[in-house]
Amino acid sequence: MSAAVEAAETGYDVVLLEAGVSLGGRVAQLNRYFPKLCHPACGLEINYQRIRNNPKIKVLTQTRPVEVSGSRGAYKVTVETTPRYVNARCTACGDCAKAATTQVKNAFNYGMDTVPAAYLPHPMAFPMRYVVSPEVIGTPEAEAIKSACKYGAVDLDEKPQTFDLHVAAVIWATGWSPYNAEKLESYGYGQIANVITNVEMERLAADTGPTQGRILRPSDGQEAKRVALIQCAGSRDLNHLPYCSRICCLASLKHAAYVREQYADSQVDIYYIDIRAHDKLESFYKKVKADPQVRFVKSKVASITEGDGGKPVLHGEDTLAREIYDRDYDLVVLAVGMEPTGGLPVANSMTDDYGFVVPHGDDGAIYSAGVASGPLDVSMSVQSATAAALKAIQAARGGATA
Amino acid sequence: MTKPLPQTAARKYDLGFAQWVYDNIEGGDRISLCMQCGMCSGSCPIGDQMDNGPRKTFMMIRAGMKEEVLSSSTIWNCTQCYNCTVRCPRQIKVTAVLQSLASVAVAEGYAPQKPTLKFSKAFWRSVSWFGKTDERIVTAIYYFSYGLMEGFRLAMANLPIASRMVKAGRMGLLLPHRTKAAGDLRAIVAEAEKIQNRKRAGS
Amino acid sequence: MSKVKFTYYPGCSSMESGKHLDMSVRAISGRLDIELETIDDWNCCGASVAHVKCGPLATSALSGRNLAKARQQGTADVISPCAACYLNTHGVNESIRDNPKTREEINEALSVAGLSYEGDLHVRHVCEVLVNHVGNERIKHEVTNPLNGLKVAGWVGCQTVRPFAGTERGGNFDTYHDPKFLDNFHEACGAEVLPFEPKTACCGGSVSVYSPDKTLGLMAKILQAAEDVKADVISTPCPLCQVNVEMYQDRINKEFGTNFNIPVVFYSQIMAVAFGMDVKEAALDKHMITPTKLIEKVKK
Amino acid sequence: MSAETKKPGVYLCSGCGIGDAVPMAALEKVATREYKIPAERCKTHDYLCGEEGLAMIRADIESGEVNQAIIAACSPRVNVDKFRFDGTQVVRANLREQVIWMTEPGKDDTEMLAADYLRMALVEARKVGLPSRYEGESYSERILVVGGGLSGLTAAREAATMGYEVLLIESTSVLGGHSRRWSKRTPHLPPYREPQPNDMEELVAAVKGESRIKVCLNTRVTKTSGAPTDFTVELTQEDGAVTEERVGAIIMATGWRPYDASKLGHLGYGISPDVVTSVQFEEMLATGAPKRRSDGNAPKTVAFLQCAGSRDDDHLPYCSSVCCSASLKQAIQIREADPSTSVYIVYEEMRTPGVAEEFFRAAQAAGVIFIKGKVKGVTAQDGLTVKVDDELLREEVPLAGLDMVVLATGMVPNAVLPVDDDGEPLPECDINPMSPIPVAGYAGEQPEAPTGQPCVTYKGAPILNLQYRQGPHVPILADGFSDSHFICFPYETRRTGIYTCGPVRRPMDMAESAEDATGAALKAIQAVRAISQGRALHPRSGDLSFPKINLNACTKCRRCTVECPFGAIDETEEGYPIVNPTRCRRCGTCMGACPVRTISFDNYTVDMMTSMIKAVEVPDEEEEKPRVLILACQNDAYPALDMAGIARTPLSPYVRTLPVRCLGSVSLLCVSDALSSGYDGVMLMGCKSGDDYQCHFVRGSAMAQERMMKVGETLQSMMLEKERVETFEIAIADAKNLPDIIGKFMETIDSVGPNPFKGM
Repeated sequence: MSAAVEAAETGYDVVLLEAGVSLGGRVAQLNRYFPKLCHPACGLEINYQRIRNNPKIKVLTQTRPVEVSGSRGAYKVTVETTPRYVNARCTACGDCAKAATTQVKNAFNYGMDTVPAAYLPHPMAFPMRYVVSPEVIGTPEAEAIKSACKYGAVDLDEKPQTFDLHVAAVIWATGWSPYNAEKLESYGYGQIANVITNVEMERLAADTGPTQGRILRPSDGQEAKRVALIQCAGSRDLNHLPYCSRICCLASLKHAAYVREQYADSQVDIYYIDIRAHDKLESFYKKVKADPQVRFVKSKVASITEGDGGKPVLHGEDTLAREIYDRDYDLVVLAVGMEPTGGLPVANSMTDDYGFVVPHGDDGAIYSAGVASGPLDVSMSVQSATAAALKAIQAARGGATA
Repeated sequence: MTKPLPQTAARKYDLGFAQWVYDNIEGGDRISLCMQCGMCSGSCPIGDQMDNGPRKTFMMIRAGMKEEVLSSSTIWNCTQCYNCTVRCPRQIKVTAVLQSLASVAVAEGYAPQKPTLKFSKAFWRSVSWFGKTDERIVTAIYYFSYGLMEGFRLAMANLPIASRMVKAGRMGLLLPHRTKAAGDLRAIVAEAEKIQNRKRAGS
Repeated sequence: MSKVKFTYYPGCSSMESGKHLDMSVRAISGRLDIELETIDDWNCCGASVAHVKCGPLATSALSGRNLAKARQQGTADVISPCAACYLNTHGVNESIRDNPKTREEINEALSVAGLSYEGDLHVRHVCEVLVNHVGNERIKHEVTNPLNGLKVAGWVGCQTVRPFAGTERGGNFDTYHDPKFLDNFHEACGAEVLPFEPKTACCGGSVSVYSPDKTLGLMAKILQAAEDVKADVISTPCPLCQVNVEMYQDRINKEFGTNFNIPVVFYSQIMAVAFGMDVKEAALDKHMITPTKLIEKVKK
Repeated sequence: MSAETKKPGVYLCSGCGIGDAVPMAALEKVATREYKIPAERCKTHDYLCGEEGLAMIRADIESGEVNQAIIAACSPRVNVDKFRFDGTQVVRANLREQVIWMTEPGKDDTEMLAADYLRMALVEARKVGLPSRYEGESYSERILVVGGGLSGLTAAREAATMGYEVLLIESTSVLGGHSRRWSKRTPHLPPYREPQPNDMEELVAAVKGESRIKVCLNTRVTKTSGAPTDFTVELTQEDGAVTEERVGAIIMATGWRPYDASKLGHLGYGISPDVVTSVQFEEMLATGAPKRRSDGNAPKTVAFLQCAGSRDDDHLPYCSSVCCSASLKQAIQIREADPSTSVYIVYEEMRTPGVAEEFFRAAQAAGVIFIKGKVKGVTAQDGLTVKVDDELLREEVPLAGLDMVVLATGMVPNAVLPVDDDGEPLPECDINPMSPIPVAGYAGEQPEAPTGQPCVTYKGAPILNLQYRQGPHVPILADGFSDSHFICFPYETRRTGIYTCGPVRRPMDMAESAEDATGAALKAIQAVRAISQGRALHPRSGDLSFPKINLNACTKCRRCTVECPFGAIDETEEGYPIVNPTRCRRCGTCMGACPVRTISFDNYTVDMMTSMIKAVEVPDEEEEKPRVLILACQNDAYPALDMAGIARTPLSPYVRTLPVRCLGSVSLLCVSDALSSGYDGVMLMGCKSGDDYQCHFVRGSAMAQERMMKVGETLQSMMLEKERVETFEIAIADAKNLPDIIGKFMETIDSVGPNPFKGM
């Protein structure tokens, strides 16, 4: 989004492709940002407005590129759309949702709760348009959903489409997905209910999340007051993600703040290898560290088992105390790392070993921005998006390469 | 060529020992990659019974603490469950390193009266006599290596087990099974030891 | 499926404490079209402690001899039912294959007995062969006596899966912490598979043999978990696991005030019973703690 | 467009359940009877945003019947594209999200709410003007880049590649800055493992060879006056020669300087010539193998001490970010040059974020020894000895016999020119990074506030020496950096058309600086383009309106000049305000500040706001239907109310919401007019203020709070209770809390009773 608005506000035409049902990406699913603890919705609203007010940006959701060919200044991008089963006639009145009887997993809340099979992706969704879940297509329920719409917006016959776009430059801003915590076998994610991931923690703490913002144990809905945050869950690990995901330390500091803001008698333990509160973010680390109810344990947790009452028990070595521990908690949050979105039609020569898109050394006009280019935080992502926008419009202008 | 183990350093963080370990120990080449996360020590089933644990052992290697490393209990208490090896985020062959350090400790005379060593010696007796490990003989030699009286005490403690094993048909009372060409095997092993010693000496 | 020949390395435990593993593996392999040809005049692999006394090369030479003998018998894959034997043989095989220096040194040692080996065999664990070569469907197909109602705690232990199960060279047949193959075997046999948290917990391995004081607690935890889920039997693929947890139960009961009496069997014995074999064929008479519930399932 | 030429058309949508909840005929009557809209220009449609509905509106516009469309339907936040009719002004009334989705259908109160919003829209349409753009005399699109290091060179090259003329100023005699002296750079390309060749020479050559870039060496900016697209900069050369140049936008890429090592005596600086800084060590590497200064021999044992001056409350409180990677690079280089050299890195946290982790592993693989611990002291005994508390061995160890010690000194931003004498003004940091985090409470005693310097300030002269009423400095935020305060908008600047990039903004390495500079170049280009078309920059991108001051009524109170967060308003010698429209970001803070409503925008005036407020029908006291005015920030509080509607959260039907550009634009007159026309209370909803402020106009909600403190006097003079007016900090995410917040306020109003001005 940032690259698109920056290029468009400089006077260039932009096609913004989004594979999902709404713009906003992972940021829309965050509760707050570090270090200000402000809500991402604020910047999202500004950017949505910038897009709404700018006719130079054409937004295509549920659309992904499948092939890119051509060269600098003249690329052909073949894209594929997936059906939403709701067309532009939708007013977001919500009558379809009332007609839906099936509940489907709520992807916005990482499946921690459900939504009706006709749903608005989230309250701030852009476009503000409902989606009919493919799960009910072909059932009588779908017909009921269709007939509930007064505006003829439900189109059950929508089919995937393929078409070509012709552009001067391409920016990959395809972001990331959280590392699959089930691959961290010894942490029991998926088996121990009270072991969750950091992205789930964001939803748990968000007012629009499954618990309306209260940090509760998934197993029984009890208040989670003893919380362990496990760093490098997958990151900095040659068996998983070899790189450091950069944001997890700071996100966990923020999660400590979430818990501490809710419960006066809470205790948060952060298990870490190195706390990477780089640059001015150091002050955020200092502030969280000053709280006597936030403890830092330099230890990569070895394994988690389920103890009495569904309490996850952490096992490992406290390296600074040289002590083997078994400690139980109400809730354990795995700070899983960022994995670049895969399956992009990008030449191997343009990606690094991890799948980040790092074009270099050629004279094409294919660029990357944000986490597609490496593990970056929000601010750095926008910075890289702004830079990518300039490189892209240089190509559109027909300027020099370099 | 392999170099002999360096003399104990006069000061901490002398890199002589660390470099020797990196070059001469199975899996040693990756020890320098250890980031001291504690995954290994935390994963160890009997980690709470080790004086240093693998993680600290690696730091001690880098600090040049040869004496402390080779005389620690850590290298003798590895159960070889390989949890540390498969979980190490830096893919250090922790199990292999500990095993190799133990053999270095023996070779360098740092390991008096260690149960593992005794067990290992008993094991070798059996292998060199019969080509196979005979559990009865290994156990007996092992227990008696503690001295006659202590041997009896230990053996008696396990007597109920032995008698039940015999009953279960899993411990014979006859002569041990033998590898027919046990002589060949002894020769091979002797030759291998010779090569090993040559390596250790040659520089 | 036509019969496939493997060169079989039974390992020392097959002679005494792990006889019943060897016997039952031989019994089921015939039914699964696996032909086992034992390495002629095999010797010990060095197990888990040999290196301590004599160093790595001498230890490697032990497996080197076995491999050289196996190679003389042909190019069939070498398989072993014992985790430690597999680990050692596999490891030595790889270093002979990949490391020219080791290859040279071992061959120098082997030459005194007129042997040589270049590392061109493939060493595999029996369980991996059952997963990748035989497959569960085939196992299911052989079941004539489904073990309905037999409650099995599948205990994989350590070395069967670590450190190779998840690697290409280990056949990529399962994962390290929560592997599924053993439960799948039991399920194929019609038994009731229990959730068993210490699935890959360590019994103390050889440390249990010489310093059981350090490891009895580990074994007690495993037994407790089996008791908690009301297991009829604990089933394992590892001979050392089997003998440790069977043999130390009395001592554990004494030290921890418990009252365990849980039989520990091999998956291969369970398969043998499910394939319709009798107590002798399944070697169920070789236990210190009689697996009564399993014996009850034996087809009359 | 004057009132006479306006031909408003009213389009009511009965879709989405509006028609079911509210009698449309009653609404039509409001338009046609009360506001005299001819019946043929007041139409109801059951699907206004559908093709048929839009065609209906378009037909009216094309026929010339209508030139102003009043859309009473959904929230102005949605369907913006559909209800966009070029050349026709659109006014929206939010009957869906903020009426029928939060109140009970069919009730009188709901109808009254809908009718009031329609009235407000009708009044807005009457009062609003079509903004005419600001026309300057001529526009300079030339870009000034201050600083000829990596960031400045990159920004200059990137802007020139886009076809823009660039003026590049460098205070020293060479281009390239610190980076050019690097022997190698830390890796930024896959596989990220090896130090990479320094390509600065190529960049310098590229800039020198670019005809659109004019380079001035040995030159400083001594004065900057004017405004974006029309800045005049005074340049002074070393020899004293002074010239003036005209530029359109400015990129400040003044970089960093190493922390003064003479303050690092506790780390041994000064005790031996062989204790050097990483910058000094780099210079040695660049000229060949490092040599001991004491005897000229190559060092065989070297220790790097990390965080030398950084992350230290007595020195730099922040992490300088690049030092870990820089030391790794230097350590690898020494090990590569001579593998027998022992290299130690003493660190507290190894910070190699992102793919730099690969570089950390490379250094480990190269045999560098890492020691985690605090350095307790450095002495010149046994060669050099570093005493470390090794936290992983848990013992204090002397690292003895060292040939060299390298201090990884931190980065100090060149946000000001360092000066020696004390006579220079001391710029203040705007942000205290140590402002506490909210905590529910403590199980035990409350701990002391975290220690640390709340603000780093540096003595120094301004870099640009802005001739602005708001002072000569580009604002300096936390820790002395000239950064943006917004996570989502790293280029959001408080001096329009002036962008900082590189390490003056945040500690960053070469690759990131280059990227940052590229981004800044785009922003500068964007600025000159937009401004020469009269359009506003972020966050009100594209807005053509700008403040106009009727100087005849001005009292010279200077509030507008003082409060403008962007320094857009200067003063004449007589004390009158002069607006620099191209510096303006259109927040309206000046309008809110002006006590005599002499400041207005074409489409946003105090008169318009108060008229809209007064358009609401206030029921008599006997009806017991209180009225509360909500003045809601357009960016956060207003969407929050929408979100509450989308979630179908029931809210009081007695509130009437007026969206405002920023709470800072709210004049006290809005509040007093509301109260004098019978509203029982006023809620002002703005963004978070304080150190972690979220107001994109910097001090909007803070200003409102200050002004409302003063409203007490006004209320007193009106004999009203001060509880009737309250400010709130509302984020979009607070949607869920709105019923509670509004409910509590309604209770307060109930308890103080009805406004005695009702019906007067």
